[in-house]
Amino acid sequence: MNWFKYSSPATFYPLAGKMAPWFFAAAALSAVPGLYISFFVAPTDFQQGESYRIIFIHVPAAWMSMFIYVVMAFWAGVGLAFNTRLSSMMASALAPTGALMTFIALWTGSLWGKPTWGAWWVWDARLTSELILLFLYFGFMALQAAIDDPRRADKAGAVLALLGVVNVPIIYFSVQWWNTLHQGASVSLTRSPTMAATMLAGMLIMALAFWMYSIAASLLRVRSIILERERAADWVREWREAAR
Amino acid sequence: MLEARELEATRGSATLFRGIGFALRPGALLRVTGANGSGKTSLLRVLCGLAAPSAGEVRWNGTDVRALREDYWKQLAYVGHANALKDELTAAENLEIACALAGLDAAPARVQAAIARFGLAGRERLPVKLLSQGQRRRAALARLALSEALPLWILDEPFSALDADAVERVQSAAGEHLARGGMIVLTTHQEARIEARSATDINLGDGRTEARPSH
Amino acid sequence: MLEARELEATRGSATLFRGIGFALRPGALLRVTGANGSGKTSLLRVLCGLAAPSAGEVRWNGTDVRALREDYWKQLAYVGHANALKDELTAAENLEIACALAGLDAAPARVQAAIARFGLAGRERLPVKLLSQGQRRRAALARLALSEALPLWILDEPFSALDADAVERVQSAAGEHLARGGMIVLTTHQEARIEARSATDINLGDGRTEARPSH
Amino acid sequence: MLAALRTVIRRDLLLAMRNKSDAANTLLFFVIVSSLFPLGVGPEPALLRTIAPGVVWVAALLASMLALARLFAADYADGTLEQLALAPQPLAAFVAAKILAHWLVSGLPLVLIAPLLGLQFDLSGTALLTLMASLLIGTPVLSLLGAVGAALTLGLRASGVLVPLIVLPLTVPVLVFGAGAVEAASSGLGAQAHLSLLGAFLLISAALSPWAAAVGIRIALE
Amino acid sequence: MLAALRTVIRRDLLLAMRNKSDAANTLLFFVIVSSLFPLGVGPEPALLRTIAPGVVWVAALLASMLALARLFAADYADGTLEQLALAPQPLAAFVAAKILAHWLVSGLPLVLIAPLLGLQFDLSGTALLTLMASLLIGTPVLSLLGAVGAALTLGLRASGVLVPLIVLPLTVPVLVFGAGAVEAASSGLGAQAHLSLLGAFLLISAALSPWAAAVGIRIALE
Amino acid sequence: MKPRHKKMALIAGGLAALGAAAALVLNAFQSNLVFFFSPSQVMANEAPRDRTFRIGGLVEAGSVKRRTDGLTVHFNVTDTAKTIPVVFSGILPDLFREGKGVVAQGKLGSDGVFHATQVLAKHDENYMPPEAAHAVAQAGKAQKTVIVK
Ligand code: HEM
Ligand SMILES: Nc1ncnc2c1ncn2[C@@H]1O[C@H](COP(=O)(O)OP(=O)(O)OP(=O)(O)O)[C@@H](O)[C@H]1O
Ligand SMILES: Nc1ncnc2c1ncn2[C@@H]1O[C@H](COP(=O)(O)OP(=O)(O)OP(=O)(O)O)[C@@H](O)[C@H]1O
Ligand SMILES: [Mg+2]
Ligand SMILES: [Mg+2]
Repeated sequence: MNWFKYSSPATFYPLAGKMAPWFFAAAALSAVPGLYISFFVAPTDFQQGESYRIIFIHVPAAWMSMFIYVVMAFWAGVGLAFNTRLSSMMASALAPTGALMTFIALWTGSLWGKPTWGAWWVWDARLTSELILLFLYFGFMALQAAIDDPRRADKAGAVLALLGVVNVPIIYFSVQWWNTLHQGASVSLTRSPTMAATMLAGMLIMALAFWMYSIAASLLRVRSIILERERAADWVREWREAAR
Repeated sequence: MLEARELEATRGSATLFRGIGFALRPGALLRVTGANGSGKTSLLRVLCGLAAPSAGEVRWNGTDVRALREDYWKQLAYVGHANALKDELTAAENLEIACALAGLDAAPARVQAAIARFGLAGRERLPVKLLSQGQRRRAALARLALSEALPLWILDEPFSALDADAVERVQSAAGEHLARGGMIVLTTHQEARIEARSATDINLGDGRTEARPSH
Repeated sequence: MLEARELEATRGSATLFRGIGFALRPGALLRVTGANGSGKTSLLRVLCGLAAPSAGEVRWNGTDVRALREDYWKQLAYVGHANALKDELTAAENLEIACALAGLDAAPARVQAAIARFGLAGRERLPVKLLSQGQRRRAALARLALSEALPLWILDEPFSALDADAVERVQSAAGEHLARGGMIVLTTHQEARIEARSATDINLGDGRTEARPSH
Repeated sequence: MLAALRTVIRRDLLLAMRNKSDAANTLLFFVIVSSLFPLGVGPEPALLRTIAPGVVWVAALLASMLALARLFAADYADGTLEQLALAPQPLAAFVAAKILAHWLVSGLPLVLIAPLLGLQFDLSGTALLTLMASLLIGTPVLSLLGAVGAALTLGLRASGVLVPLIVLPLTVPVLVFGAGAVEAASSGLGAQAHLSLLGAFLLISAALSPWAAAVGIRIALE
Repeated sequence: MLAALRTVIRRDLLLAMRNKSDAANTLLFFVIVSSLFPLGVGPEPALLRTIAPGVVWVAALLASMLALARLFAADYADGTLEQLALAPQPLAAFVAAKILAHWLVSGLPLVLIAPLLGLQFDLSGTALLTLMASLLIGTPVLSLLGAVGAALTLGLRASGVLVPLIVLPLTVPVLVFGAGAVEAASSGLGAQAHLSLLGAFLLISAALSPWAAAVGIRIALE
Repeated sequence: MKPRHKKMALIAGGLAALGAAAALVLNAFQSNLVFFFSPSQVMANEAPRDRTFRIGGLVEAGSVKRRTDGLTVHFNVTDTAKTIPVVFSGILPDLFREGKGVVAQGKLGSDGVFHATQVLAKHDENYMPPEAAHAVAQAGKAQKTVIVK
């Protein structure tokens, strides 16, 4: 299979159109059992009671918020270095989903903070760096929106996205480097999880659902970006005419 | 030697020009003509290496200028639509700085001579912002009088805003440069009377392209 | 009728011109010529009432324009060195707004005609910042095609950055304006071939002033 | 004349639409600055609640000042201002129209989002309402005064920093009474006195600023 | 190459001299903003002492951000930046030189005057020294990061508000540790940790920013 | 210098800067950059005097006493090495329990009592059903490691 074939917007457009429904389906298919486990199967927590169930939204969203930023910066960097249009479009398409995930993480986190910590918000390192992540997403989107020439927008956004990557490890390790009010990691690659198996299962399945949703949403968005950017290209015109 | 091969530039969905090619040898002049908006400025920026062409390449002595970068720019004097003058400084100060940045010798006597040559004597003490439109253009072009050592000059509408006297001065400076083996690419809507051993015109017309030698 | 009496302008310690006087009647053209920096722009700004002369006065139908203010400006179309275009808007939007502000009729059809007349057809959807230098100048001048109702046009270097075709268009618009009894004051370094019943030249030379009728 | 004014307003709104980011950015700047303070000052909630009105108001002041600094700059640089000065309507009217358009685009959104920021700082319901009211009356004053500053510094290289410098001293009373209103409300005293003072400022500055700004512009154009 | 850099620095200093107001204004803005807070927040001395480091640092941040937003704007508008991009030296080196000149003109004065402001807020001797030290290390970081923002938004109409938007998130750590240093010092804890973190930021941003800004400029010029 | 050497020098310079930065960061993390201080740090005078700061640790078992007004609470915060008495009047978070983590913000009085203005619960990263927790607690009596299935 020739992968380079799909690095052209014209060929990727229909491919993305075909893949998006599958990812949406995967998201739905994992969200249903995920939510079921989260709310009906997983046991109450010994210290937090029922309120801990926010974890099933909070943690997947928080993970995705960081992951999407890294992926976005990666594609933006590829676009900057190799002048490949499609990768830059991917980066622009990921940003709103990333910002949404960040917002959800912040929002569910502070909803959760009130019953558990006794405060909606504290300025500890984890919370602050996550807030900065949201602003970085906003900065990226605002910068791209302010530039008319899409090629310039791609490149300028890429520089910003790459600079902002330093924030991601800071978010992740903040709970180790500083003593924060936010808890440390319950799930890590180096240790066995400190979480009951059903809870962990629910969380991981929900994470899968969030992941699939993010891919599907970004594919849809990249499609509309492709259409907008390439509206003058022959293939779009032909495609439009065929659709008519 | 400056060569262009199959240059193409697009803006938005429009192709400004396509298949532009030429070879410019020492002592030769290339005049880019064409209607307003035909792509002359865009072509010159591609030749400078400021913008990337959408197809084709520009070579300096056989190497792509986008790869040469600083090594190419060392040889190049570019005067664009904008004058690149600092409003707060005098013409002499502006010249000195521009030359220092381009790595040219900017001894005070030479700067004075350049200023006089472009008819700005008597305005030495004025900051550029007080000069008239045409005087500013003269100050920008005075840099050429200090750029004998740079083989390639690229000039975008050098004559705009100039009066007849100033046009004459620029033409003679250009003629001398060609005579000592320099190369010049320029655009202009006016007629330029520049002494040149060999002169080529490229007419960008309305996006359609034709290159023909005029001598 | 536009009259100037004993106008004098100084900049810093220098006197740009002194004792300039003329009377411009309907259908007449006044060409202000002179070397770069001789004071043409300064004179035009005085004639508009934007700047005050250091001596003398400008009268419109017998009254000082600095006293008339809005009543004078209502009759006046001024195109300066700067194009007065908003980069983000298209040429048509710019025109419409400029006309609405000047109290001119800016029906869409008229605006379209003005744009076509100045050779910008086909660029209607582009914001002005994407246009070339010359296309922008054309967009600024297109205002003239909608200003038939304003008796007095004051144009500072209207031909700068224009190609031959555009110069032709401006000249014909100016000729028509004069033919219907308008008045035009303009500066230019190029030769202007404008049909006029009566044309006067004022040469500001190098600060020394002479006014002589050319017909 | 009204038609011409409507044109100016429509044009400025159109320009803002073309450049959507403009309005959004003022807003975001406002939000970011209000969130910076807790970072610099430290996270004690009681302390934060005390300084909240002041911080939100200072942020509003800075945000509208920034946006204002260049109110006429673009029109000046591209020659449009010259054309406005030569138009058959009084320049002051155009200036007033420009200020109104500017406030609609960048002042009003601040007023609307302020309660959210206040919530973050844990302000009470009345305090929030008062915050909105004080901003609703106060931000137009900021726009009006800022316009004068922008006009006086037209064409100066340093205008970006000069405008705040000229205008901030004039806007101090607005800040004091604006923040004061909120404090009064949240300590249960009633903010009516503060708000009427703000209203007086609004009337005075609405009557004077457009003229002052127009004079400043004519001076810059000479 | 060094000669060319020296030329850029000399030119920018010369321009600043010709336009003395520029440097003075940043400074005055800094002073005014730090004095606004007591007005907005209220005059309680204990409260003021607590918020002093944060306020001074936020003011420094805003002041340098404002001055920076237009770091390359003039050079861009008049075509000088094009010439720099076509000069035989790497653009990043010019950018570094410009940043240095800018910091000398508008960052250093902030550092020097900060103790006076601190005195106003009744800070102790060690705290004042730490304030100066933290600003001395921190303001260059602000200049470096701000330059990237300025380069990325070159020529955009909205750049005045975009720059803070892009740059503030990156500068938040500087603010936190800068103000933190002063607080740590005045509570007798020793600011060494904070200052070394600031030093690390300085090194990293000095290594990366000029390149990023140069890339941004080339993108804008295309 | 040849261009290639120049490039090498630049890269070397950049690496050196990054290395120095890393050293500075490590140096910083060995010192006291914290959201809260432990009782041991407070006792060792590492916490600020005369101003608000946070202490964090576990609520000592059996130390919680409520005053009759129902709002004012006394308890001890311990990190097992050192203990500090805390007084707080206000609403405690639901998860405030003896033996669990807590972060309190306030000032250390001259009497050695920490006057808190805010009390936050700090929980750990363990999530398990109550029965499991019970089992763990039983096991924990025998051996100190926490095992979760
Ligand atoms: C606005 C407040 C909050 C923010 C911004 C926030 C942010 C984050 C982020 C970025 C992560 C992912 C990092 C990682 O995987 O280590 C995360 C993970 C997590 N957060 Fe939060 N959080 C907030 C509040 C809370 C609260 C109140 C709780 C619980 C009481 C909580 C519990 C968790 C848990 C259990 C994880 C998963 C840790 C892991 O296993 O890796 N968070 N949070
Ligand atoms: N996004 C775009 N879509 C379509 N056309 C564009 C776009 N951007 C620029 N253009 C066109 O590209 C051309 C740019 O031309 P350029 O500035 O090179 O012209 P020029 O030959 O130098 O003209 P002049 O003689 O007026 O200086 C213009 O015709 C302009 O209208
Ligand atoms: N402060 C000053 N002191 C001395 N001379 C000054 C001062 N300010 C401006 N000038 C001179 O005044 C003249 C202004 O001329 P103006 O702009 O009117 O010229 P112009 O005839 O329009 O020239 P151009 O053909 O170049 O457009 C210039 O010669 C300028 O050098
Ligand atoms: Mg051109
Ligand atoms: Mg002139």
